[in-house]
Amino acid sequence: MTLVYATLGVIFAPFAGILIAGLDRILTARFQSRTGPPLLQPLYDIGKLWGKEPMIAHRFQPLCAYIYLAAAMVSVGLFFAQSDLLLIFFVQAVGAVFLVIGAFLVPSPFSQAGANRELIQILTYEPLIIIVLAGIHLYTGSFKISAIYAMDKPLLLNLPLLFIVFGYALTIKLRKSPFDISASHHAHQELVRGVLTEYSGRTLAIVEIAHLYETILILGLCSLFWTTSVLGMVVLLALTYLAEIVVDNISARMSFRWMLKSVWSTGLVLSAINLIWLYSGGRI
Amino acid sequence: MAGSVLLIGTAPASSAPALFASSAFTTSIQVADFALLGLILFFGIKFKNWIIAGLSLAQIALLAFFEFVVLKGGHAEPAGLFCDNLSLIMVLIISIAGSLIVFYALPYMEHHEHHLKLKTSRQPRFFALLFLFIGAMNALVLVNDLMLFYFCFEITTLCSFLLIGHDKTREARQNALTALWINSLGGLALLLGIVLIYTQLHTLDIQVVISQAKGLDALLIPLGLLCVAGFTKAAQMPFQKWLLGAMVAPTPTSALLHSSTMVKAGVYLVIRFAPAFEGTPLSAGVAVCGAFTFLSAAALAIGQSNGKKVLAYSTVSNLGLILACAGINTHAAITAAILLVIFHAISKALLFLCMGSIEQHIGSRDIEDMRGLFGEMPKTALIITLGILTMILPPFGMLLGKWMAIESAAGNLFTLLMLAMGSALTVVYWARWAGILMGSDFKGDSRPEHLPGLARLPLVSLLVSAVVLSMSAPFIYAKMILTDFSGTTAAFSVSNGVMANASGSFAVIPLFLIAIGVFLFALAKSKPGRRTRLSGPYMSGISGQENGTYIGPMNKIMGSAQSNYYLSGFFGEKKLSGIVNATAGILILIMIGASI
Amino acid sequence: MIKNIFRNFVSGSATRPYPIEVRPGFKDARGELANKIGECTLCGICARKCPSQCITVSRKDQYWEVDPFSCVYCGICVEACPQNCLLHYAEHRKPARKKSGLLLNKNESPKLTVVSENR
Amino acid sequence: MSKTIVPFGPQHPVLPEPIHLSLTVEDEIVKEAVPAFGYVHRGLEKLAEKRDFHQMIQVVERVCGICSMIHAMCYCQGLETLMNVDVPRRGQFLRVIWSELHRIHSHLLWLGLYADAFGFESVFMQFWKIRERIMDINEATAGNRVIVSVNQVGGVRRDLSPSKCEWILAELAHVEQEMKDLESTMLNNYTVKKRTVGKGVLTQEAAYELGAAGPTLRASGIAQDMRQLAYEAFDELDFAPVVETGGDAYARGVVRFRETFQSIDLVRQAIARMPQGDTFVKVKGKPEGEVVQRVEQPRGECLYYIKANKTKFLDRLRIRTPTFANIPPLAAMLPGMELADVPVLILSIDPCISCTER
Amino acid sequence: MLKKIIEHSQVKSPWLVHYDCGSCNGCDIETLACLTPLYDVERFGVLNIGNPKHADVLIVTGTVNKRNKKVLKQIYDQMPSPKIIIAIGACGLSGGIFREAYNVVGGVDKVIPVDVYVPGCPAKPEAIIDGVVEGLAKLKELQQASTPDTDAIAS
Repeated sequence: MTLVYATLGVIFAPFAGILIAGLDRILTARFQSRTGPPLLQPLYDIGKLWGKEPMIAHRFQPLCAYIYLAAAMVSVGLFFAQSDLLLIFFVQAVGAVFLVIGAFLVPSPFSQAGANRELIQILTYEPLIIIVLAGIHLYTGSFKISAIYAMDKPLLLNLPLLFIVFGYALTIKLRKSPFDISASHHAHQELVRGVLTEYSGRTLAIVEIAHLYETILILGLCSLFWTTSVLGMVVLLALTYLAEIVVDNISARMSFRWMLKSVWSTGLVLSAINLIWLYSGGRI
Repeated sequence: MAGSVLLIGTAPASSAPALFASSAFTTSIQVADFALLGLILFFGIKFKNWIIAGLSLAQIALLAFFEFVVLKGGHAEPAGLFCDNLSLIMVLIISIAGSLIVFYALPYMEHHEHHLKLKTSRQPRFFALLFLFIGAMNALVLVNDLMLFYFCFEITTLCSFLLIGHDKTREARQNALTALWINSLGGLALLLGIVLIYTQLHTLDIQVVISQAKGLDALLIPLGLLCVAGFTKAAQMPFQKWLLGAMVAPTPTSALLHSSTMVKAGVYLVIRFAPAFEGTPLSAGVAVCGAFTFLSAAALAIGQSNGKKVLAYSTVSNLGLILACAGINTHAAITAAILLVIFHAISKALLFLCMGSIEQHIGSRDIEDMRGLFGEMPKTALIITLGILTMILPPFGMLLGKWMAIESAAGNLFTLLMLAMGSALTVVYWARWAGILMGSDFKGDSRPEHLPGLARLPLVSLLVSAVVLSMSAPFIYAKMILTDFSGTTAAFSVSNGVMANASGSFAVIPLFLIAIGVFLFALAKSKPGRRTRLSGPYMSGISGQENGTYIGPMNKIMGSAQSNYYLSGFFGEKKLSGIVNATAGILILIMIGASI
Repeated sequence: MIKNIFRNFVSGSATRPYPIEVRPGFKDARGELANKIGECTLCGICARKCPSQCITVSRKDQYWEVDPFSCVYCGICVEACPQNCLLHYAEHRKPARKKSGLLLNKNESPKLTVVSENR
Repeated sequence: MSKTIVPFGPQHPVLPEPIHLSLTVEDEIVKEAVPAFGYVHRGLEKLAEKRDFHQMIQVVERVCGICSMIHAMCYCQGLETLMNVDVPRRGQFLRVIWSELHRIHSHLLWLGLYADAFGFESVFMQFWKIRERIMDINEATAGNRVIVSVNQVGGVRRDLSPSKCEWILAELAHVEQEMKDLESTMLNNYTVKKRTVGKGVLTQEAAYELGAAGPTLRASGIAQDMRQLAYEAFDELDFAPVVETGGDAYARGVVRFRETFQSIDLVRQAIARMPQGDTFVKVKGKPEGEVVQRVEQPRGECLYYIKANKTKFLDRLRIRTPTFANIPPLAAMLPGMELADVPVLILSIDPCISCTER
Repeated sequence: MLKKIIEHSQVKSPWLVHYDCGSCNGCDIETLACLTPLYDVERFGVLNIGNPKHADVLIVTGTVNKRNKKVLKQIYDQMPSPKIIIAIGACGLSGGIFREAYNVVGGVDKVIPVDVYVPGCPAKPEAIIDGVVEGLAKLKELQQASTPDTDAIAS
């Protein structure tokens, strides 16, 4: 049964991702009083990239891209199979690492600097996510997703601060301002496309698809905070994503030093408060 | 090596051969102890290092007090050998990794001495010391008698000292002395602990001590001292200095002593005695200290561009992780610790050996000089990259261990925070290294490289064993680790390659199958087709003919240098070391204090 | 900024749906250049005044030719024309896939010509 | 040991124009910045030998599209002094109106690009949306959105009907309102301040010694503005230069932001006080002699040197533009900054490379 | 099927790279203006991607001079096909008013093949949008002609 769920998830995740991304772009445009692209624009972009003339900057770059995609798919599959959260996260980390390695392969200062920044972003969000997962473990007594679904109260009530901390990771993962540091969607950035600069054509398409999977995964993790009712889950996701878009539109891009300092300090403090509260037996 | 393999199955076995019983043997050991300490004292005086002299004198005095006052010239009943799976695993590691490294050392030392232009070869001394060390190490993990343990402990210290100083350069001598004094400090702590234990329990039998120590708060102090000894051996913060210095030694030394085996002696000591202080404040203290080392060493590694130093720091960091597991001290945690010991030993030995070959080939230890190494020496670059990946990525063993560690640390706030941040830092310094290793000019073609078979063989076999062992981790657990926890409920249930427990599951074998499949698929797909265009890097539209160059101001051809971020502002050695050492020292004091 | 973006959101997009519906050009905007060749006396003042030197007039062959791809739409010629037969349409000239000059002959229908780059 | 050399430009998304900077960075801290030029040079000063001095107006208009009107105005002023022509009063006022409109659209454009340089896309969109009103004014009054080409020796080629003036005032009211909506973002937003305050500080002395010009200079606390020379109709308009003391990127942003309001006000004054009458006088003869003419561009002081020899072709035309003066300050402010700040700092002097290289 | 999708999306998502090769900024700011709310070419899926390796449409403004023609050539080479080149403004088409200046090589088509010429000085945003639409139309015709390239890709 879980296998069926997993396969279904893996098959439909990218399409959901496309819709979300398209909606994102339309909403962003509306917030900037523009009309914006059609809803399926991300699909068109990927299809177009797929059809480009194959052009590579290093022999192993496609390899890295494929592994990135595979890792993202496996992690999504594991997620829908309601597996171990830590395991899911570690598998996803494989992809992130290979994306970075692929960018490191090419002797171009832009992609190298982008790769370094991407590493620092990983460095920024990874502890936060692990801590959030640990908080979930603390509350449910297990790292299994199924255990979360077994709870009768939504996690959000008991892990509000951890949800905010998770928001940081979400923003970084979605490459939104103020954290679109390693590669921004619209490349008006000092590193042209940062970590993506040297990926091109079909390789880039693969990276984009993998990014869709990661979006779905990270939103899925976000959905775990309200598992008691479908409506609540949808509302939570919608509000969270809307908040992401708004934040993206009301803030400038920051420097990675600021990101490391501020996110770690605030994130760790917030999560520590919430965890201590849980340790002291606080429950709603 | 073969003998050690034979030992499998006999475990757990406790034996007291007649030889051990004979008073002559014990006496000779006592004499040898004094001789050893005398030798250390001699070195201390010879190199005018009064710390060493003082420490060794203190040990001699303490030993004399123990032998002639406490034991009144007689000696405790001998305990002989004890071999359970833990010892067995250690023995296997020592023998297999050890012998592979020795193989590697043969061509390496040739080249090394050729490089140093030595008149007379000093290899005999070198290999003699290596074998002496391997023997002592095997004994150390097998003996069941605290005094014998102490004896082997000191021998390893001495071997390490002599091997670090092998090249007789000024720097080598300095670092060797540092190593010696820090380790003698550990020896002193160990001896003191032993004496106190004996005064409490009137036995030197390790198993008896462990079994009786439960609930005896008075024993926490000596156990704490033992842990401190373990920390010094395992170069935990703030004792990490000597291990970093030890990197001047020829690479086989670093691989054998300072990454895969000797430093594990300290870890072994703590894991061995872990049941004795289960659930005590001391245990928590060990966990926090270990986790802190894991975090801080990883942070310091980010600031390093010297490859061997990165390896050293990561060794310290991983040992910290293992000790943290030992401190968390649940069955799952101990399992994690043992698995980590295995996989870390293998991967790290592999990395050190690759590092050695690279250093001899390109004549530099700096990571930045390894940029595009794939073009220089493709095979080695590939091997070391894979080795790095075994360190940080699932489904390999290290990450399995980390997973267990975090799962079992989830009940333990500060340890958890530090483990979380530490693992993230680890990913950073490994990933960027792997990245620039494989990077090369975009054609990716590479000159054929020549490496003597004896040097290649260990690399390949270590890599293979790293992968295979990671794959068979569940069975290792079921067959070799679980049996030690006989009588209690298993920490993990193993079913068709998935290790699972109440709080989670890690699908080792399935993930491996997926990973292999994916890798082959990706390899096939990513083969550049005939229509594939190779394009140079994007250089704002002004890149030159040469890959990675551009036409700069005044139409000058400029090489666009790239380099990693070392963030000396955050992770610089100067910036961090002071704070880190101070904090670690305080933590250790708290740990001891908590056990009073 | 929040206020701002939400105001944008409710007030709808300000985009001009250009290709679908075309906004009429402003009166006397300097769009495409044209010549009522019937009234033209081929005096050649425009050719002399043109800063971009993109007009050629030949009394002999009775034609007036402009290279719209190097015309800078400054309007000097229009103002200088004594017959007021030169004029700017308000709309811009449409893009093309080929460069071609516009040759207006007194007694033939207008035709496109290949313009030489450097006259 | 960790040295990275980044070839920044000529083709680079954050650079509006092709300039090259070889940046030597360590952990993204800029250690050295070596600029390189020549990607825009066309050599149009020498074109004065092939185009007569009337046609040269259209050429100098295209020195820089953003401040084309002011270039042409400066050139025409120079010729008028040489041929001692007096521009009718109305013509002078019209020149002021169009030049200030140009200043507004240039500053709005800059504010947008500046916001984009620190990755604030929505603000970029807002400013450019506002700017379109000015572009419409240009097109409706002068016939072209960017290169209005209204100047001629002896006056202006177009006139403003009263109804047009009304409409302009109405549009400007909108512009002012929409600018005010963005004021809090540009001046007080936390992220914006983090990215601009204290970046690329230029002390008053440094600004003076390095010869900065225009807003870059005024942001360092030196009240110097060519409009104080009261050319054209500025003698009748009350005007005082906008000065900030911060000397950093933030201060430069504030100066330009406030100057936009000032220009709106100047246009209002000019429309209010504009007399009736001709807009130009016919000029006869050829220029002779040499003259140096200075006006204030959106980017600062622009200087024209014209040497004529009583033929229809000028002897020598030399243009010295504000960006040329602002490059040394830029090179001085880059080292020590983060790589992420480089676009902000480059933008903060509002470079106009096509002016600089001509 | 896949071929259909790819060909459809090729005309639905043109990503721009804009190179100012010595123009007077007039056409540049008009090109940028196309991205802004009042014209918003993102309606057609256009993004200003800034990186030739990702771009499908190269928009060139301004005269080519002796130094930047190398740059222009290289950007063109780094773009993977299928690609559309759009030259904008009198300068980009023929050198415009600067044709006779000593450092001006001439129009863009002196260096790289140009698919669409957008006249104007500067070209209005409407004209530039027309140019992009024209370019996409040309791309579509190429697809009808069905070069072996697209075939091989789709397979």
